[in-house]
Amino acid sequence: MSSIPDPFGLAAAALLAVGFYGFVTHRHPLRRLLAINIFGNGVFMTLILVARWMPGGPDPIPHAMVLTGIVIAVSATAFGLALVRRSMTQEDGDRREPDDD
Amino acid sequence: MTLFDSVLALLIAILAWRSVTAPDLYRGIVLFITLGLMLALSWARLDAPDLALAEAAIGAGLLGILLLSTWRVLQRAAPRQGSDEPASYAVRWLAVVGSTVFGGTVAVALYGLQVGSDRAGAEALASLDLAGIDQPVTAVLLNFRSYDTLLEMGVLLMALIGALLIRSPLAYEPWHGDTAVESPLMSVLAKVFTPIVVLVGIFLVWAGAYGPGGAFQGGAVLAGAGVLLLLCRRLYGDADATLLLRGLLVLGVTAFIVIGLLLMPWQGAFLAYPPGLVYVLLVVIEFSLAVSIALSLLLLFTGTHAVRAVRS
Amino acid sequence: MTEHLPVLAVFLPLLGGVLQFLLGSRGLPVWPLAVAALTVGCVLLLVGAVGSNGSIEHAIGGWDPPLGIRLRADGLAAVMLLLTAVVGAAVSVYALGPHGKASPQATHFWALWLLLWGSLNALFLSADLFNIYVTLELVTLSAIPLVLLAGPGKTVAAALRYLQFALFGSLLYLLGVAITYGLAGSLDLALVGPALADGGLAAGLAAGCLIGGVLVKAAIVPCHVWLPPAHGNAPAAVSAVLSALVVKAAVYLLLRFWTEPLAGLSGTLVAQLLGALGAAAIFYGSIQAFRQERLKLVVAYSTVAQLGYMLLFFPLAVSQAWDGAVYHGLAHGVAKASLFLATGNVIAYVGHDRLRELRGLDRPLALSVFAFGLASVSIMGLPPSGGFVAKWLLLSAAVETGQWWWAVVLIIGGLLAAAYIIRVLRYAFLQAPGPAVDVQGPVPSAVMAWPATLLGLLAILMGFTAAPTLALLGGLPGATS
Amino acid sequence: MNLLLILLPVLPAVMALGALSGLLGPRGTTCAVLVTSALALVLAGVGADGLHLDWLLLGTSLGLDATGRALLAVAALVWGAAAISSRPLFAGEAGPRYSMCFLLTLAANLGVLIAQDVAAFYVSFAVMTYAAYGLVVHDGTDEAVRAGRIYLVLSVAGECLLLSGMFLLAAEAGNATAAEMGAAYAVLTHPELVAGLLLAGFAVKMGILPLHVWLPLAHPAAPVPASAVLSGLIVKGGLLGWLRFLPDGEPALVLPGDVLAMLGLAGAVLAALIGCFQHRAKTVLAYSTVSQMGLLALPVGLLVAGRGEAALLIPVIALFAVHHALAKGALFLAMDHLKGYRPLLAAVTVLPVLALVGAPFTSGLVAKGALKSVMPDALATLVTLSSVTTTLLLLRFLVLAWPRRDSQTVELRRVAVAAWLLLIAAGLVLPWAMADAVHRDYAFQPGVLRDAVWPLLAGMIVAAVAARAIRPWWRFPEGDVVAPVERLLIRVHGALAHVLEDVLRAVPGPPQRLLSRSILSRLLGLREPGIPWVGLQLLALILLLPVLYLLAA
Amino acid sequence: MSALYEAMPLWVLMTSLVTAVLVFIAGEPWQRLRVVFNVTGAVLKLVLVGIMLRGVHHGHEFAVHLPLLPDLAIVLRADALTMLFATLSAVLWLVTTIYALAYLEHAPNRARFFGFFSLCVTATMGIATAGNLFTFFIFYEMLTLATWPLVVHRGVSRSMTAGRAYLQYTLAGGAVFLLGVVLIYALSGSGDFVAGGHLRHLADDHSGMLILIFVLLVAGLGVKAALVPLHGWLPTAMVAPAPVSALLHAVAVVKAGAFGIVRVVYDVYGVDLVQSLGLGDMLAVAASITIIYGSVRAIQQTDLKRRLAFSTVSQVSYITLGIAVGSPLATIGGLVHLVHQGLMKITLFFCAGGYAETHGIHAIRELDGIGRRMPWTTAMFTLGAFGMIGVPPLAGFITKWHLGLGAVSAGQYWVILVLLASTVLNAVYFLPLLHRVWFRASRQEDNGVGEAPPGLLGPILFTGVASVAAGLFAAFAWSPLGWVELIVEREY
Repeated sequence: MSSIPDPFGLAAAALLAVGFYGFVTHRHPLRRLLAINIFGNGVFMTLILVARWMPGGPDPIPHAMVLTGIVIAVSATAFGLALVRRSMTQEDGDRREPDDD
Repeated sequence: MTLFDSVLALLIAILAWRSVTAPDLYRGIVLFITLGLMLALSWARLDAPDLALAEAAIGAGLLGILLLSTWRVLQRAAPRQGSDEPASYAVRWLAVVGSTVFGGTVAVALYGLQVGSDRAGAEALASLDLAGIDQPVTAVLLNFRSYDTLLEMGVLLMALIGALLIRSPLAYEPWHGDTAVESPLMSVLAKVFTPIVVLVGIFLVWAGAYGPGGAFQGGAVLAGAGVLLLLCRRLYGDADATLLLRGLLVLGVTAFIVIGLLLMPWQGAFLAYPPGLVYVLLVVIEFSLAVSIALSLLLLFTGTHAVRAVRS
Repeated sequence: MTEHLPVLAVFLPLLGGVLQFLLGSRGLPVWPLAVAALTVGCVLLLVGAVGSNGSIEHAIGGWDPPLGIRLRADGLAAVMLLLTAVVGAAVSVYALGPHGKASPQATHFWALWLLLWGSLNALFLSADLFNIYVTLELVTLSAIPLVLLAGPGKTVAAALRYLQFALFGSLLYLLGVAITYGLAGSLDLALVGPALADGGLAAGLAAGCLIGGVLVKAAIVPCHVWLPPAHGNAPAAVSAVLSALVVKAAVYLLLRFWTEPLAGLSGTLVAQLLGALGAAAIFYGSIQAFRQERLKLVVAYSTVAQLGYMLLFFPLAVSQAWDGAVYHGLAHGVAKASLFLATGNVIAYVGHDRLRELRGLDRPLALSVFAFGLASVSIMGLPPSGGFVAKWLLLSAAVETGQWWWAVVLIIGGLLAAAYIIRVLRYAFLQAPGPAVDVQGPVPSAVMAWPATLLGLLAILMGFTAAPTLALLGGLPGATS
Repeated sequence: MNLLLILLPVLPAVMALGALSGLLGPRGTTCAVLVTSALALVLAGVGADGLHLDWLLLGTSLGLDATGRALLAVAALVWGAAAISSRPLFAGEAGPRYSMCFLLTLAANLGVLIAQDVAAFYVSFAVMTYAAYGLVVHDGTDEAVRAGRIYLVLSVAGECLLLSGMFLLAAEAGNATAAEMGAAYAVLTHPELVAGLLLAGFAVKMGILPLHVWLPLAHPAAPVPASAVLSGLIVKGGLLGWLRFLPDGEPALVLPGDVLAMLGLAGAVLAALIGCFQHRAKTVLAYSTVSQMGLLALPVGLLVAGRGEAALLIPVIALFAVHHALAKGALFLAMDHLKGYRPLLAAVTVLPVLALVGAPFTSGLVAKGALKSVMPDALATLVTLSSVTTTLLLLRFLVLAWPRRDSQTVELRRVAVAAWLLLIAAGLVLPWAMADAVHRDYAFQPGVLRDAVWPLLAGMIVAAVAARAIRPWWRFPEGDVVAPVERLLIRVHGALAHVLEDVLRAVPGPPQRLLSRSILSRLLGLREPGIPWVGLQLLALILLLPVLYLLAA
Repeated sequence: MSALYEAMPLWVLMTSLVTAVLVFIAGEPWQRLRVVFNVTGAVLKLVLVGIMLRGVHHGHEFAVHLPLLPDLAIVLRADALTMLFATLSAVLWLVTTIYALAYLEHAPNRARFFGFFSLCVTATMGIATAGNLFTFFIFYEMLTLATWPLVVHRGVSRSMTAGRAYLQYTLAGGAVFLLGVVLIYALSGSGDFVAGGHLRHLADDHSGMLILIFVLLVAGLGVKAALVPLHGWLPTAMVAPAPVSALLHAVAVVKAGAFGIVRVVYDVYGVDLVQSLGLGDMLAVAASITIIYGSVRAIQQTDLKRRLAFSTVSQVSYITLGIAVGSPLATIGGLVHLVHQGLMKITLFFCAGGYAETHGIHAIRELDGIGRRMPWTTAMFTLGAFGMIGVPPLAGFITKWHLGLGAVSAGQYWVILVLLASTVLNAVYFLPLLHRVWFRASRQEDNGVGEAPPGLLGPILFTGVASVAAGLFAAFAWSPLGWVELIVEREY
């Protein structure tokens, strides 16, 4: 642990704050997904900092957690993007009507 | 060091802010990708090269391309829908205040953490020799907390099924019409670059046992190769998946579970490996995972049940 | 053998689902049903073992916490597993109706449903904070595609909203996990408690993030906005599972966290806040349910309301409240599943679920209406039913702790529930004038009608099975009894 | 034999059901009444011991005391004659209803005669009251309906008085029998109150002065045979109530007794005077009943007040009651036969008139004489004086009832006439037969004979003078004070109903719905919040949670 | 064998529950089968109740325990008080079933009707046999639910409104009652019905709480017992078919409320405690207000069933009044009215149904001269009406008699005034009616239709005669009065 505060801590906090802000203020689903991902990055940054602050080397467990987290976030985001594509390309009208399948 | 770090941290914050507040969605995406790269850089600085790799490959790279492609689809379908109407003034100000307080609280809490050494991580480092793999992160992923990894593969599979259900493909059918204007660069990219990327991917998977890398990073890079081929129109999305393809998709998770279950009666615990076989088993699992990850990510990108090579 | 049961309970359905995906429409419906049957059998064995031997633990990979991950089947997990098995069995049978024949949709349904089942079991059995995050994501990401099965056209907006909230909630939760790990250096539920207890601001923030994330997933007011469109538009079988089990899983986590990792924190004020949220959920959800014009939305908002009851445990926090909250979860699960399945039959028969246009359904849909009525009794908290026993316990707890205002909430909540339920019954089943329904669909087959009915009967029967169930549950953790 | 007692009410009651369904028919009804009458006569002649039936009602005691026996015989005769006269009424569309009411009234009337305990007596009394309503309003004219209404109002009022009296009585004394009354009153905390309530309650039926107003309306409104039983027998129910449920002077209840005596005397005179100004023969007869019952109340008042010996008073009272019942029954029945111009029959009618006045050698002589014999002299004189008014009244009756030449001839039913004549004959003979030797002797004392003759003559003179003096006769409304009171009540009721309605309207009744969608929709423009607001709330929540944790710590 | 015998209350409950299930299963098409089920069930229940009656008469108390939670059990018990209500219900169930079969001969949805009807009786039996407050509450709410479909059976909007009012009142009442029950359990740890009550030891320290709980309990029960101002549902609920009204007013619903009040006063609090807390007077005043108010409102009604409904509001409170006064005689009066009011009111409603079904008569002014066409029905109606007024020798008189005596012996003379006022008011709204039916000329053309069909007339005659018999043979040991005297003897 360094004596001066780690600047990345602030970066993590900033990512979280910005992510939260984006989630709250945006209406466009794609942008909201972006904000969520930024928030997620803040969480990952936090985990990495926690890992780094462990005396005796970076803690592998948070790293593993981040890795898992990234994959989950990406899969979910990819799924979300597919949803966005579908929801924004289909005509407004047929949202109420039963789909063809 | 601290100066560089500070600048990097500041840059990350600014990029994040700009990405969120960018008036234009496209610019927001680009800034997000840049942010991803900066994050990868910073994580490398924070002794997390595996994660830096993963972020660069998956978080920035693959996701970035996906975002951009989606943006393009949206632009083409309904250009005006892409424009963003922001929330009301009051909401924004309240959100600014709230988020700032929230960020501040997190920062204070973070800096207040007293991280000692009596931790699970320390124990993991100490038990590395029992894990059969030297690389601590891979050891955690594939052995100590292999259960998480296993379930995570399930998440990937479900996201894929979900994306398939929506039937909103990004790359479907060979792109007729466009093929005529195929640039020579593409052909070079496809022919020369792809094998290299594939090799890198395989190496990364293999390297996972010793250094930075592993199934995820490797798988992502392999998927990247696939995406490259897609973009170069050497591959296209297809509606009908063969049994083989589906088999490969579920290979990772199935192998993981089956091995775990088969060994359980002998080892007394799920996902416990006999000391002699541990390395072999882990490598098998890692490669099957990588295959599944690569395919899954690729199909998540296309949004189709299968990909096929273009027959010339 | 017994210590392997938790693993089997998770991986039988999980593997079954994966293989279902692999096999495609081959093997329908024998394979998924066989898997479902095996799973139920396995869960029953497990529950039996827990009942006789107390909680069962399984350290995955042989690694004990804090290094590894532990599966743990204690009383609470056992009853939730049991609920999942019961509802799951009923839903599996019911799904033979709409999804019994080979089709791509059926393949997806069964694959996702088995995966979801496995995920839920994994969630209930997990004793590790980060593993819970993964299972939460598993549950969410299998649930959302299930919603889409009703046809992407009408569900995509709901699914997107659901996904956004779920994703954000999970990340919030993950932030809490990160801070907790920073504080405690461990992820095991049982081990992080002491560190959190004297963690100051960081612990408070961690707890806040954990609770907040789970609240989003649990669709507690004000974070409920994603639930009604998702549950109200999904196929009947899916709605049943979502309402009965998926959101319940999130509330389960709240109970879990409160009694284990967060037990050391001084949470009296937070408890009151959570109670207030619960009350708000009860009132708001009920009133919204009362205003809806579509049957399924009524039932969906009813879920919003009913989840609130479980939150009343926090301010009351005595043994009876614990029993009551958990039992409420169980009773609501069974009853709500029955309601959704019955509603599904109505929609299958009539072709829509616009309340005002329903009438005279009690003859063609006798069984389903019967089921709806029985389940309603439990939802309204009227005797003799599981819902009533739960309400009784909660009321007793409120009175015992002298917090009469929660008793008032319970009472009024019951009345509001009656208001919206009766409105449905009135429109759908008893209203005489006007033409009978233009028959648009076939009368639901026995396969679709009986699961709803049996669940409805069970909801009533649960009024009499409280003693053994609560014995299995085993009392409030940490309470001196 | 004793069990036959119970047949007296049961037989006609059961027959009433048959009558209602029309199974019985007019002939059957008549037969039923006659059979019952015969049975009653036999029982009256033979006598019967007390009968206690534990299982009936609240434990019923039946029995025939001397008064009961005497009245039972009379009742048998009057009912029998009335039934024969009623034969045409039993037929026709409304016949079944009339038959039922007739039989029920009979049953209840006989029940009153034989009931010895509070509950059973009250049962019979009440049934009698309500069944008689059917007789009163039988004609269905407006007048009859009004009479019936007023009858009911006063009856219900009387029932209330009775009921409260009986509550007070029975609460402390249990379901006492007549024989135990003295002892029962001895233990009461408020014996005078109880006595007052009971006296007043029965007084309604008796038509004692302020409560008599229904009687001149109701008795004339009923069909002739019904009037006969109403005036002749039903009113006696009240008398029996008095005798059975008030102590016979032991303990003495001075205040209620005296009040009753005074009212009785006043009624005897006043009712007769008012009756003189009536224009219908039946109404005049009804006033006569009021007057005579006033006379009868006098000894009862004395008895209750302890101003006379029970052993002396009671037989006298019974005698007078028998006499009045027969005479009044005959007079009312006469109304049927006087419709055509038949001077012979009219002449026969004079016999019961004379009897009522108390002319020498009539039953009235012995009855009134006996009455005077047991009273203080002053009162006896007053009674004698009342004979003047009685004479006036009955002269008025004769004037009104005397057949005119031009009146249409109605065919006579021989049987009915025969029965009527029999009744008159019985009226002449029976009181003499029943009277004690003492009274018979007393009746022939010269003073008594003189006292019997001069009021008669005085009355006739006054009548002659008055007939000259005031013509046309001044009208006095039937039921005297009832008309203004009725008007007043109607007005008060109108006002009260208005007030009541206003009050009920002002006080909102309980809402029919506690919660409605309209209330809710007023409460709620509830729209689901959008994600921004939800997000903000979530943010606030997450910030709040650590604060709360820290605050609590 | 003895265990089977001991579990008698359960079997009694089961007869109608099983009937309900079978009827539901048989459904609409199997009409004959349903009738067989119904009648068999009703007769069987009557037989079982008879056996139980014998047992209880000989001093045996049946009890069945079904543990539900560690410290909570469903207790079914049969004491003398139980049998009073149970016998009434069993007898009237059979009668009403026969009546309803005839009444609904051509109506739709009969399976639903009879199914819920049987459920309703099950709930009533449950209420009668409940051995503690918890069990009582269970059946009390079950009754609410089972009755609702009957109230709205016609399905027209008026029924729906009535049904809503019914539910709103009863469910709200149930909720308040539940609160009271929970408080009792929290305070004393037990809600068992014990003769003489079991809360006396709490009187010193918790009198305020006890009063509050009592108010809650009585308010909850008062909704069903139609205590003013909680009676709003009852008059509107008369739109239901006649057998339902009969059941609601005479047996099941209002009686459940009144019976509950009896249980609370006698077996939870105990008379002494109620009196010493001053609750008896409060209850008596509430009952008195109800009696007067109900009668006044009845006068204003122009619809026959509505008038009868307000009459019920008034009459049921006699029961409450009787137990509130608190002397043994008044108790007898109150309890016996449970049966008497049932017999008389069911007669009246049966008759009203007979008029409606045979001649389509609903309004009072249409009743003119009906007595000539339907002499038997009208005779029974007359009996019922006179009974309500309290004219001897009908059942109502026996009630009033004991109430009056009880009031005097308790020194509460004002109660007599209430009784008298009620008598007068009853007379005011019934006597003109009787005049109308017997003495007015009919307005309708004579269409050749006369008396009600035998299926309707039979039950009418039965209940009418029974209400006379209950009064006439009151002193008989097995009469309602005799039984009630037995109860009170055991109670005091």
